[in-house]
Amino acid sequence: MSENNAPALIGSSGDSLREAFGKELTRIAPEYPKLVVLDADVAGGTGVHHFRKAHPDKFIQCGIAEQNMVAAAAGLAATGMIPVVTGFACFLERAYEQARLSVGYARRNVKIVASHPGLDVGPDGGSAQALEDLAAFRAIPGMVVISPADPIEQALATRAILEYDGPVYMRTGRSGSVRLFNDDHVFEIGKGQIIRHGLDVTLVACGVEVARSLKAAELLAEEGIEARVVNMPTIKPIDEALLKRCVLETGCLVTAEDHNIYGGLGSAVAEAVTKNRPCPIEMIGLKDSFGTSGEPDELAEHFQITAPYIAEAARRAMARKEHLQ
Amino acid sequence: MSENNAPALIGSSGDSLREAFGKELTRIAPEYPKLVVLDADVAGGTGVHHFRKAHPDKFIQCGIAEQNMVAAAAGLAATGMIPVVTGFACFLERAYEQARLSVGYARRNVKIVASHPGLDVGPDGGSAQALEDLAAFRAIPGMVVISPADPIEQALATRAILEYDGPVYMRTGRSGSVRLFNDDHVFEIGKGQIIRHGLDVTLVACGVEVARSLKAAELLAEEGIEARVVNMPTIKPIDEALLKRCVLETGCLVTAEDHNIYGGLGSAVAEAVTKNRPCPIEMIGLKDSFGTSGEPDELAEHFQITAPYIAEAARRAMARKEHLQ
Amino acid sequence: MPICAPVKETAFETATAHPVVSAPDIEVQIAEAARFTRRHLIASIYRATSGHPGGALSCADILATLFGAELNVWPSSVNDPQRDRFVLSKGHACPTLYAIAAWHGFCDKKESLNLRKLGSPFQGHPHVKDLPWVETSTGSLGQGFSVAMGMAMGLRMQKIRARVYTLLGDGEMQEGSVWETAMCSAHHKLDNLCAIIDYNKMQSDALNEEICGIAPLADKWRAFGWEVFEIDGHDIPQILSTFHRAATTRGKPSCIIANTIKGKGVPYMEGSPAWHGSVKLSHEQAETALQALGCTAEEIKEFLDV
Amino acid sequence: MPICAPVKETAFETATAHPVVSAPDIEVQIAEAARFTRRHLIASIYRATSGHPGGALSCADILATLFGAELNVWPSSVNDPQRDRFVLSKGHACPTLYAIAAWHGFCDKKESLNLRKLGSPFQGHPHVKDLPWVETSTGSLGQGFSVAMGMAMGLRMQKIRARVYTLLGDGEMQEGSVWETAMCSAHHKLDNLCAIIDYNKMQSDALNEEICGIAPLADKWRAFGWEVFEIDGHDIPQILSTFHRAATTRGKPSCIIANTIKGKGVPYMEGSPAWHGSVKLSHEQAETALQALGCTAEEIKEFLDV
Ligand SMILES: Cc1ncc(C[n+]2csc(CCOP(=O)(O)OP(=O)(O)O)c2C)c(N)n1
Ligand SMILES: Cc1ncc(C[n+]2csc(CCOP(=O)(O)OP(=O)(O)O)c2C)c(N)n1
Ligand SMILES: [Mg+2]
Ligand SMILES: [Mg+2]
Repeated sequence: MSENNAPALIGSSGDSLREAFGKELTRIAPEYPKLVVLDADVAGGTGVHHFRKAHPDKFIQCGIAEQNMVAAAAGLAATGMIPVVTGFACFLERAYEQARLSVGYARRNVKIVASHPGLDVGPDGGSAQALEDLAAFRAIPGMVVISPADPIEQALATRAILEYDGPVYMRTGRSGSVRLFNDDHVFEIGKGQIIRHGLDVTLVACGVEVARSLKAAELLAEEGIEARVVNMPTIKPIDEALLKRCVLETGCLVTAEDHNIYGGLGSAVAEAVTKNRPCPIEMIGLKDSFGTSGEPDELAEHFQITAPYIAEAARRAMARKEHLQ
Repeated sequence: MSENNAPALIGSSGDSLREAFGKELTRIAPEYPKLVVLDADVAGGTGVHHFRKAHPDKFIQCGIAEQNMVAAAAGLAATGMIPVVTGFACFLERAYEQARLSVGYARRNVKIVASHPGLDVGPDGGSAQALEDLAAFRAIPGMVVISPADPIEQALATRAILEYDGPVYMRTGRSGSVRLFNDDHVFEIGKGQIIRHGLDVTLVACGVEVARSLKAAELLAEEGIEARVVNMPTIKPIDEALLKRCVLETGCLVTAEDHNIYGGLGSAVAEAVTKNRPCPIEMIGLKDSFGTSGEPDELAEHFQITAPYIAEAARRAMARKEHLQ
Repeated sequence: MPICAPVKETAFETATAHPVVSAPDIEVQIAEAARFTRRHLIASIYRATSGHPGGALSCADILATLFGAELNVWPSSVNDPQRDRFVLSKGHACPTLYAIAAWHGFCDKKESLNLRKLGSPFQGHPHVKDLPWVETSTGSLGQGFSVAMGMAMGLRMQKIRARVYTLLGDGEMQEGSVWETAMCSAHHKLDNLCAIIDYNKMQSDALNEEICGIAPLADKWRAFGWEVFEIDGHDIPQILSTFHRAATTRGKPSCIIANTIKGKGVPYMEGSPAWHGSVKLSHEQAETALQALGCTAEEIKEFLDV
Repeated sequence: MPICAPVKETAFETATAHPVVSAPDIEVQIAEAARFTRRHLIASIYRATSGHPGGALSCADILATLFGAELNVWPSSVNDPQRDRFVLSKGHACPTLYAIAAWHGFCDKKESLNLRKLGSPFQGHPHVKDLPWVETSTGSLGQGFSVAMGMAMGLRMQKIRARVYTLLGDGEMQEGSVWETAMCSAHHKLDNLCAIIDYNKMQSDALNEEICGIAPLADKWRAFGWEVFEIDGHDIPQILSTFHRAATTRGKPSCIIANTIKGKGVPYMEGSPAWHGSVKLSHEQAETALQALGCTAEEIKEFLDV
């Protein structure tokens, strides 16, 4: 029975962000002879099992030891390699101080790629749901922080971080994801894009919240509200110019992220906005609470980060804008 | 020679925040029979050598193993003890994930008290200067984050965190600090205070930046600018009501902290302000850079977080306010 | 579902006392509890459509013995400061913990099948919230062990003679914080602390020795100052007697290296890392597993009908 | 200041080659370098008005031997991919590194006295920025070792035969990540990696055995799969020959446990944890120390006049 009774791995659907990452990394690897991938016994979950299979000699198994893995990556980078450190977002936080000192402070060309971010890990429960990773890594000086929205963008970002010389933290995701972009999509570190036009309010989102923001914009459109949607895959450095323009043109913002409302995309946007032209912002994210077990979509509903809540936040933001005028 | 040739420990001046913390903790310990202090071989630097001397049976030496120390504190709390985990801010980041899961997620009554925050550690250099701790700990759901401004406030906060039931991260400091408050000073978790009146701009600060903001207000007063100064010792939960009032009354803010401008006090203020009544904010802090060796005051000057820079930021904030009107 | 009375529902006993049942009796009872535990965890993982069956099965006999004869904790005493503590450091094996807890009446047998669902307290990894008999939240390898050490210190400081037991995985040995805790516990002579290693030779992706060899494991623990016992983790009498020897060890903490088989009890899972997790069991797979675990057709229906 | 020509200013040699000097000669040269190193670090710590003299002095002979005879790296080859790497994992001992680097011409002798000052590249803990011969930034114990392991892997992957050396403190052994690295390096059979433990029996606050005992240290490293050498860390011929034995060990990484004396060379500091750091040396203390290290009055004046 053992042969044809192979277990079905959860969430290994072809359209997840981790699959897009793992496959693209594997595909472009020959172009980057110094590329090396590090894993801490979770390769089956991060998408890099594809890489291991294709490029076993460029794959380093570190065991369940994230601290050593991240600092070792800094050492590999010091010898000229381009290490991509992979793991689940919550467990990579185990190596926070290594990311700070050996990677960030020494400014090593290390890419930290985290799957299972936010509520994405679902049934595994609150312990495994990393809702503070964007905040923590954003605070490390010089660290670029990225959270793509769909498989196409994830693949583009995968190449972009290899092209970029410096420390990067990038989220992927395990759940099946909505495809948003076409093959002509462009990803550039530090640049956001308006993916739906509108002048009443801007919804700024990253990761899984981009699709939900688009849905929210549709809900709002039914009421005659024209919501602009901005895809903001780079949380740091944040695209200040684009935000400035959105504030000028729409007068209020909603931020949406699969993350604590403290410290992540919402904060980055609030910092940029108050630094330039201030405006009302409503933030969608987990309200300083940990997660719990459940399917990602159920959880999104439970923690109120789905389209209806984004739409409601947009209405609040617009009301506040009126009030100011 | 060995006897009278004892080394002079650096920065053990009686007016440092760590001394205030260590001495107050030692003094009030008899009132808290469940209190226990944990150290990772840096007791001489955190102020808890006082505690160890007075209450050796309530002092646990964990060795240079911050991860184990922080999670062990969660275990101690689970048995009803009130553990106070002490260390240098940068090294406590080694236990970030333990603080997240075993302390934060399990909601254990653990107090993490970090000395040597920000540029405070001076000559030890950039590796030891924790400029991301407020951001990282603020992102942990339910974690209270405190950074007192003077020895009196530090002592009050020391009692307050023991009275509070839940996880807390609190900064102290090793450098000699300016005394700002009298014995009748009040500290309440979650509350800021106006410590200088003014209606042109509000300077919101925590830690060592409070004294510098007061100095900045004096500089501004010379030009006829009336800057309000708010002491904001609790970064989380931030005093939204007070901020709201200041925005209403002064129309623009400057935040000042010995921390990266991303994720700390400035972000907490920007989040609150954009959520309520938005206004221009200028942020004083390290501009996403690591520190370097030097005396704390020299470094503050070098990284532009001293009074003249705060004053200059206030002028910019005021100009932006005018511009908006 | 086999309805068997829990072994202990009696009054609270002292930390060192053991249930006053004759040895063969208790062994039979533990074996029965272990059988229930395996069936229950297969059912809950099947119903959850995800979970870690391999490492849950390997520790069923250990947990059954611990709860059946060693821990002085009962549903009525979950808040008693004098109780022994158990920390599941390898938190992903929580279906085993939930099952043995259900067996002993800490929670409802049926409700605890409601694994990994929104609103259920039976999360995919143990969480203290809403489950008073879960001593700490785990899921990130290594941390539970450190927390357990803190508990052992806290009990000793409060002069409580209870013991602290914790179960770790062998892959978990690769986490550095485990060795911090090992070193610190030995230094503090925490003889009220007992770490059990579920030595099933496998971790998430492959064999330990393929991922990152941990052998010679006993030498490591001895070099870190622990009293070490090496046993067959499926031999209940041996587990029982080793717990006793560990409990009477003075001046140092005890480490029980329990040699086990990942997937133990479900032949098609045994010895294959593929069943580590997060796997989804088909109805047929769950059925085959329950058959192998001796369930009747009716019991299988009761377990698997959602 | 004693002006002595650096031992090596010669052309680049292969990874395995050693300087072609007769043994006694090189031992004399290393001893001289070590003497210079101790004087220089006392002077720089005095001038900085803070620093960690105890653990800097204990490793002077080890670093002098490493740079004098083992590492194939010269000022002209700091960017050569083929060079050996040295990582000071116990970063607080950097005055020793700066001193031996100055001795060998990697940096200016006088400039490198400008320790811990704003604008100086000679920070209180080693930083890669502006010092090309510092291989990684350290200061947080444990990390340097992991980085060194990564370097050893990177070199092997690129088929570079250079070796990686790293110096750790004994207190540093308490950091869990050290054992992660130990386990992983052995698993990957990194025989191009050599860890040297500065076993001075003391850490920041007190003796290791008071803080958190690390004995039996050799047993621990052996149980983690390393080849272990136990030596006198102040005996230059022994250090030399052990480096040679380590370099010829195949199939596993080497650990050299170097028994040392904290504060070695300055009698009033020897054997007292009080001089760990961050301490401020008075002029008199610095003078006494330099006298003990054999400086003439003139040399003392040159070192201490700021
Ligand atoms: C710090 C950390 N890193 C990674 C994981 C992901 N993970 C969950 S279980 C597992 C394998 C554990 O192997 P082992 O300890 O041998 O457990 P068992 O075989 O008993 O299931 C891994 C890598 C984790 N839970 N924690
Ligand atoms: C992770 C971490 N925790 C704490 C410290 C603070 N610290 C600096 S040196 C030191 C003692 C180190 O002792 P040891 O490794 O024995 O060094 P040596 O005796 O050689 O100076 C400590 C605790 C640190 N540098 N890193
Ligand atoms: Mg295992
Ligand atoms: Mg030492």
